[in-house]
Amino acid sequence: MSDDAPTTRGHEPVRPASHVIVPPRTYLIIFGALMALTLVTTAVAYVDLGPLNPVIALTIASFKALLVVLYFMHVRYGTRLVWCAAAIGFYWLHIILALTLADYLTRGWLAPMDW
Amino acid sequence: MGAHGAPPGTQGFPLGHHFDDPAQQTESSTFGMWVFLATEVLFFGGLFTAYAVYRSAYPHAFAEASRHLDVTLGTINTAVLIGSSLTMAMAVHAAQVGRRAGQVGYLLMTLALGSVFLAIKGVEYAHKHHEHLIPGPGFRFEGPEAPHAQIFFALYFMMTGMHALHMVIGLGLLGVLAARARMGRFTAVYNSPIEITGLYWHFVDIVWIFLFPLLYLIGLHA
Amino acid sequence: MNGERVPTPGRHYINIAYGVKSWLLTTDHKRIALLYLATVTLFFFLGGAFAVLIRLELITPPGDMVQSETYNKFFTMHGVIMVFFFLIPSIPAVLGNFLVPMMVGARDLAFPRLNLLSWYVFVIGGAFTLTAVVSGGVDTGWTFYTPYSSTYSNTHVIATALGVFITGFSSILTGLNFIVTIHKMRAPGLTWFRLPLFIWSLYATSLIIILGTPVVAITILLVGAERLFHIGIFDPRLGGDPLLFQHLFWFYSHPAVYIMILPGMGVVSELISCFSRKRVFGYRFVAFSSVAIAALGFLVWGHHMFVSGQSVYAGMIFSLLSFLVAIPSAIKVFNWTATLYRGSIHYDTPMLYAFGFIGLFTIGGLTGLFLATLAVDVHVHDTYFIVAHFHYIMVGGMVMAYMGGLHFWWPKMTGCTYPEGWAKLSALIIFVGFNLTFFPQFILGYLGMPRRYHAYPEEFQVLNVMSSAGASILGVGYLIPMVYFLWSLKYGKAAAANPWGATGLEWQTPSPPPQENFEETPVVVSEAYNYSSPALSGPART
Amino acid sequence: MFGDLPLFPEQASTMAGRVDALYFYLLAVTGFFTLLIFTLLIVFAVRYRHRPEDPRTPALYANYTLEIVWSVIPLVIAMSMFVWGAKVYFDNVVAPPGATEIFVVGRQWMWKFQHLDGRREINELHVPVGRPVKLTMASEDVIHSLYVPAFRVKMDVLPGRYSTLWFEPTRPGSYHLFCAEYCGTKHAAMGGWVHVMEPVRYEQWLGGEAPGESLAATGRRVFERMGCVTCHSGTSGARGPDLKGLYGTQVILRTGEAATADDTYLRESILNPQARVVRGYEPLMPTYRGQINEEGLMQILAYIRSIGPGQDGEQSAAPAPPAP
Ligand code: HEA
Ligand code: HEA
Ligand code: HEC
Ligand code: CUA
Ligand SMILES: [Cu+2]
Repeated sequence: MSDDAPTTRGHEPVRPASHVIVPPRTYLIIFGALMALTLVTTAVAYVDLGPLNPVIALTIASFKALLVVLYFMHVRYGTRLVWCAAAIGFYWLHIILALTLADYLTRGWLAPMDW
Repeated sequence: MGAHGAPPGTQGFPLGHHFDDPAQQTESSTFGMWVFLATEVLFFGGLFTAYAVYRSAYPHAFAEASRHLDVTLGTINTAVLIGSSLTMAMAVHAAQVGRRAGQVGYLLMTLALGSVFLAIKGVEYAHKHHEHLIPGPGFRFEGPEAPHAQIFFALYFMMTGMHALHMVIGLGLLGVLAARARMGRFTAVYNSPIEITGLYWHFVDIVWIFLFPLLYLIGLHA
Repeated sequence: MNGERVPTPGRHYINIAYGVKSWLLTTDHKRIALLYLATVTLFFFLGGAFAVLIRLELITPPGDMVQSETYNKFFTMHGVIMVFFFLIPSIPAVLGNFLVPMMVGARDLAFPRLNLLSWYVFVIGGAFTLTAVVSGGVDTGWTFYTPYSSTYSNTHVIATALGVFITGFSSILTGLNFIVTIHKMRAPGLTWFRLPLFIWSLYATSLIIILGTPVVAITILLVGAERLFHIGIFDPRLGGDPLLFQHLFWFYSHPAVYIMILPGMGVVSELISCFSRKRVFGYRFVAFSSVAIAALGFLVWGHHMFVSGQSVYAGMIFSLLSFLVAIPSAIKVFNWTATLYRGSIHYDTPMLYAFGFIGLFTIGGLTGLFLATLAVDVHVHDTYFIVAHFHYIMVGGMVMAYMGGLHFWWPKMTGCTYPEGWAKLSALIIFVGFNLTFFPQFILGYLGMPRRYHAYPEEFQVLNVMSSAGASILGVGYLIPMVYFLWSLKYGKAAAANPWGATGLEWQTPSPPPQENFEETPVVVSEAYNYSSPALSGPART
Repeated sequence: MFGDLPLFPEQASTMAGRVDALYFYLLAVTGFFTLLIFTLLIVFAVRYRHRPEDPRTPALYANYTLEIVWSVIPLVIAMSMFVWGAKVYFDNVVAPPGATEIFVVGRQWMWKFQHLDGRREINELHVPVGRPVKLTMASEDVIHSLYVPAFRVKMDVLPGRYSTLWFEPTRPGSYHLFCAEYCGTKHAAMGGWVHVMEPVRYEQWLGGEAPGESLAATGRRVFERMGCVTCHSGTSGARGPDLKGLYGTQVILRTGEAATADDTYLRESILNPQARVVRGYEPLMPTYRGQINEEGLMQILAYIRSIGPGQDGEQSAAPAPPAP
C-alpha cells in the first residue's frame, strides 16, 4: 500500500502513471484468444466428460475473465492497489459460495453416519 | 466546482476544487470504479450462489431446462460482446493518444455491438415467452422436473435480466461519452470518463463470460 | 497555496451561503453531514416511538393494548427503521461524512456529488419505507424470512423491501467515497499508521458495506420477484429452499452488525485517547483488529441459523468462526482499558459515554459468546436473550458511541457549546435507564420468553414491567440532549477551535471550519494522539 | 410482588442439566471478564484522574507480550466453549435409538401431534417421563419452531422438509410449549403445553380414550384410498416396486445413483415421484402434490415404516434402523 503514499498530494502536475498505453496489437491478440476460447468451450460442452464438464467450462471462463481483466482492463499495468481492488470481489464471491455450499453439501451427512 | 488557478501543465483538465493535481483526480476515479466493480461482483454473486445451490440440488432438471436455450444465439452473443469489449478497449486507446475521431468511432461501434447483443437477447426472450418458459403461473414445462426447471428459468431471467440492465446503463453512458467525445472534451491528458466506462463495460462482458457456460452449455452432452 | 483560497475571517461553511437551495444542492461534505444528522435523528425518534409502543404493550401479559397484527408491525417497523435508517447511517454518514476529509486533511471527499446523491438516495429509500408505514405497515420482522415474507404476509412487504434496497445504494456510495478518500486524499506525511483510529474503523466499515450490501440488494430483489411472480426460488412448494434466503440475508446482515459497531469503536478510540491525554495503547493492534473484524465478520453468518435446519456440520464451522471473530473485539477492549493506565483522565461528557460504551459493549459482546455456543443457542435462540444481546451492543454500544461522538464534535460541527451539566445528567439517565430496560431481558430470555410475542405467560410480567419502566427513563434520557443541542444552536457559547485540547487535524482549523476545511493544506509530521509531546499536542487544557 | 419473580427456568429433561452446566461455565467466564474490565475501568478512572499539577502522560506504546497474552487467553477459553457447546449440540441433534416416535405438523397457528397408536392432539403433547421421545416435524405453510424451554430444546419446523427433535423428560409436570420462529399474526398464540406423566398415569391416559386404530393402520387406509395399492400391491407384475422391507434400505436409481429410503426420500417419492426413479421401473407414478397434506403423508410414512425390514406389520412402527 505504499505506492499510493501521500506524496501524490504534491503539486507537480504529473501525467497519470496508470496510463500505460497498451498497443492495439495486444488488444487484437487478446480478442483472438477470447474468441478461440469461446469456440473451445462450446465445442467441449458437446463431449460428455462427466463431472469434468463444468470444471472445464469454469476454468476456461475464468481464464477468459483473467485475460479481460489483465489486458482490456489494464490491471497488468496497474498499481498494486488496483490489483487488490480487482481481486477482492472475486475472493469474497468464493467466501459466500464456499460457506453456503458447506451447508448444502453436508446436509445429508448425518443420517448414514452411525454415531 | 471547476478549475481555478490551474497549475501549469494541466490546461484543459477540469480539476475538481478538492483535488491537488490531475494525477490524484484520475487515480481516484479509476480506483473508485474498481471499488464499485467489487460491489458489482458481489451483486451478481448472490445470484451465482443461488445458482450453485440449485444446480447442485437439481442437476438433471438444470441440464434439461438448459437444453431449451439457444446455444447458437448464445455463442453469437458471446462473440458480439467480446467484440464490443475490443472496440471499447480501442476507444480507450484512441482517447489516450488523443485521437478524437477514433474515440467517437469506436464508442459508436461499441454502442452498436451492445445494441446487437440486446436485440439478440430480446429475440431469445421472445422465444421463451412463446414457449411459456417465463416463470410464474403461465410457466409450462413438460415432464416431472417442471418446478425445478422453473427455478432454472427464474435464475436465467434474473441473471440475464440484471446483466441486460447493466448493458442498458452502459449503452446510456456510451451515448453520452460519444457525444462529449465529438465535442472534443477528451484529450490525452483528460480521458478518465472513457477509461472508467471502459472498465465498467469490460466487467459486464466478464459477467457474461460466466453466464454463458453456466446457463447455455450445461445440458449439451447428455 | 492559491491566494484566492484564503477565506475571509468569520466566514465558515455554515454562513457562507443561506437558503434552502444552498443546503439541498450542496456538495460540501460538512453540510451533507448535517443533512444526514437531521434525517437520521428523525428516524431515530420514529423508531423510538415504535419502541415505546412495544414496551407499552408488553407491560401486561395478555395482548390487550393492540391486536397482534399491529404489534407485529410495531417491532418490524422498529427494527427496520432503527437498523437501516438510523444505526447503519448514524456514525458513518453523520460523523464520518463530516470528519473523514478533515481527519485526512482533505478539502472534501473524493466524489462530492456522489456524496450528495447518497443522501438523496437515502431520503428516497426512507420515503418508500415511510409510505409503507403510513399505508399500513409491514409485519415480517426486520429479517424478512421467507416463505412468510414472499408468500404469506399480506402487508406492504414490497414497498419496505424496496426502501431497504434503495438505502443500500446510499450506504454503498458512502462506503465507496470513504475508501477512495482514505486511499487517495491523505495529506502529505499522513501515512497509514499516522491515521486516527476513527479512520481505520471507517475504512473497515466501508469494506463491509462495499462487499456485503450488494448481496442483500439482490436478495431483496429475489424476494420481490418471488412475491410478484411466484418463481419458486424461496418457495418450498415449488422446489425452492427458504433457507437459501437466510443464507443470503445473513451474509449481509451479520457483517452489517459490524457496520453497526466498528464506527462506534472508532469514535471511542478517539474519545478515550483525548480524555486520558494519552496515545491509544497498542495503536497497530487496535487498527488491524478493525480490519480483522471486517474480514472475519463475513465468515460467521450461519450462527443465526443453528436451529434452522442447516447442516449440523455447517453449524459447527460457523460456531467455531464466531468465536474467532470475538478475539479482535477482545483486543480492542483490553487496549482501551490499558490506554487509561497512567493517563490523565478528564470526565467530560463524551468520556462518560465512552466509559458507558466499553462497559455495555463488553456485556453485549460477551453474551454474544453464549449465542455462538451451539448448545446454549439452541435454548436461547429467538428469545429475549437475543433481544438483550443486540440492544446491549447496538444501543449500549453504538448509540452510546454516537452520542459521545456527537458531544465531542458538536462544538466543531456547529461552533456552539452545549451545557455540560445537563449533558452529564442525561448521560447518567441513559446509562441507568438502559440497564433497567435490557438487563431483565437476559433473564427473560433464559427463562424462555420468545421474542416477537405480543402476549406472554403471567410469570414473565415482573421482568417485563421493569423493562418498560427502564424504557421510559431511557426515552427521557434521549429527549434531553435533543432539547439542549437545539438550545445550544441559539444560546450556546461560541466554541473554541480546539475546546478539548485534542490532537487530530480537525481541531487545527476554526470551529466551525471554513468551506475548504483548512486555510492551507496541513502537513503531518508525527503520529496520531501525540499527547505526550508538549510541542505537538495543541493548546494544553487544564 | 417479587415473591413470584422467576430467575431460572425449570429443568425437566436430560438436556436441561447439560445445557445449564455449560451456561454456568459461560456465566463464570464472562462474569470474570466483565468484573475484570469494570474493575480496571473504575480503578484507572479514579487513580489516574486528571490533576492540574500532573506532568504530561507517559508515551506508552504497545507491549507485544501483553497483546499476545490477551489475545491467546481469550482464544483458548473461546475454544473450550466451542468444543463443549458442539459436543452437547451434537448429542442434542442425534436421537438415541429406540426413542418413541411422534409426528408433528405445524401450521398457522397450531401444533398437531400424531402418536403412533393413532392418538392425536392439538397444542398439547402427552409424553411419559424417562423415555426418549423423537419428533418428526413438518410445516404446512411457513417456518415455525418448536420450543420447550424446560427441556432446553428447540428446532425449526420447515415447509417441504422434515426436521427432527428429541428429548427425554425427567420430571413429571406441565411445561410451556412455544412457537419460537416468527410465523405471522398469531405467532404468540401458537403454543400450548407438554404434559410429562409418570408411566402409570401415562398408561391411564393412553387407555383413557378409545384407542382407535394405530397411525400405521390409518396410513394403510390412506394408502388404499389414494389408490397406491393398485400399483404397489407387492405382487409380481405390479407396476410399482414392493414397499415391504423398503424403509431405511439403499435404493438403486435409474441413473445408477443410490439413495437411502429415509423419510425425506419417501416424501419426495410421493410428491415428486419422477425426480428419483427406481431402477427397473418406468416413471409411471403420478404426483400426489396438492392431493395429500402433511398429516396424510406422515400417516403413509408410518405405514411404510411399519412394513420396513424386520418389522412385523403395522402395529409396531419402530424408528429407522441405522442405515449401512
Ligand atoms: C452491532 C451489533 C452486533 C455486534 C457487534 C454483535 C457481536 C456479536 N454477536 Fe450478535 N447479534 C446482533 C448484533 C450484534 N452482534 C443482532 C442484531 C442479532 C440478532 C438478529 C436477529 O435475529 O434479529 C445478533 C444475534 C447473534 C447471534 C444469533 C443468535 C440467534 O439468533 O440464535 C449470535 C450467535 O452466535 C451472535 C453472536 C455474536 C458474537 C460472537 C459477537 C462478537 O462479535 C462479540 C465480540 C465481543 C466480545 C467477546 C466482548 C469483548 C471481549 C472481552 C471483554 C474479552 C473476553 C473474551 C473472550 C473470553 C473470548 N449474535
Ligand atoms: C438499531 C438499533 C435499535 C435501537 C436503537 C433500539 C432501541 C430500542 N429498542 Fe429495539 N430492536 C431493534 C433495534 C434497535 N432497538 C431490532 C433490530 C429489533 C428486532 C426487530 C424484529 O424482531 O424484527 C428490536 C426489537 C426490540 C424489542 C423486541 C420486540 C419483540 O421481539 O417483540 C424490544 C422490546 O422491548 C425493543 C425495545 C427497544 C427499546 C426500549 C429501545 C430504546 O433504546 C429506544 C429509546 C428511544 C426512545 C424511547 C425514543 C424517545 C422518543 C420519544 C419518547 C418520543 C416519542 C414520540 C412519540 C410517541 C410521538 N426493541
Ligand atoms: C400408476 C401407478 C402408481 C401409483 C398409483 C402409485 N405409485 Fe408409487 N411408484 C410407482 C412406480 C412405477 C414406482 C417406481 C418408479 C419411481 O420411483 O418413480 C413407484 C415408486 C414409489 C416409491 C419409491 C419406491 C422405492 O422402491 O424406492 C414410493 C415410496 C411410492 N411409489 C409410494 C407410493 C404411494 C404412497 C402412492 C399413493 C399415494 C403411490 N406410490 C402410488 C407407481 C405408482
Ligand atoms: Cu408458528 Cu411462530
Ligand atoms: Cu451475527
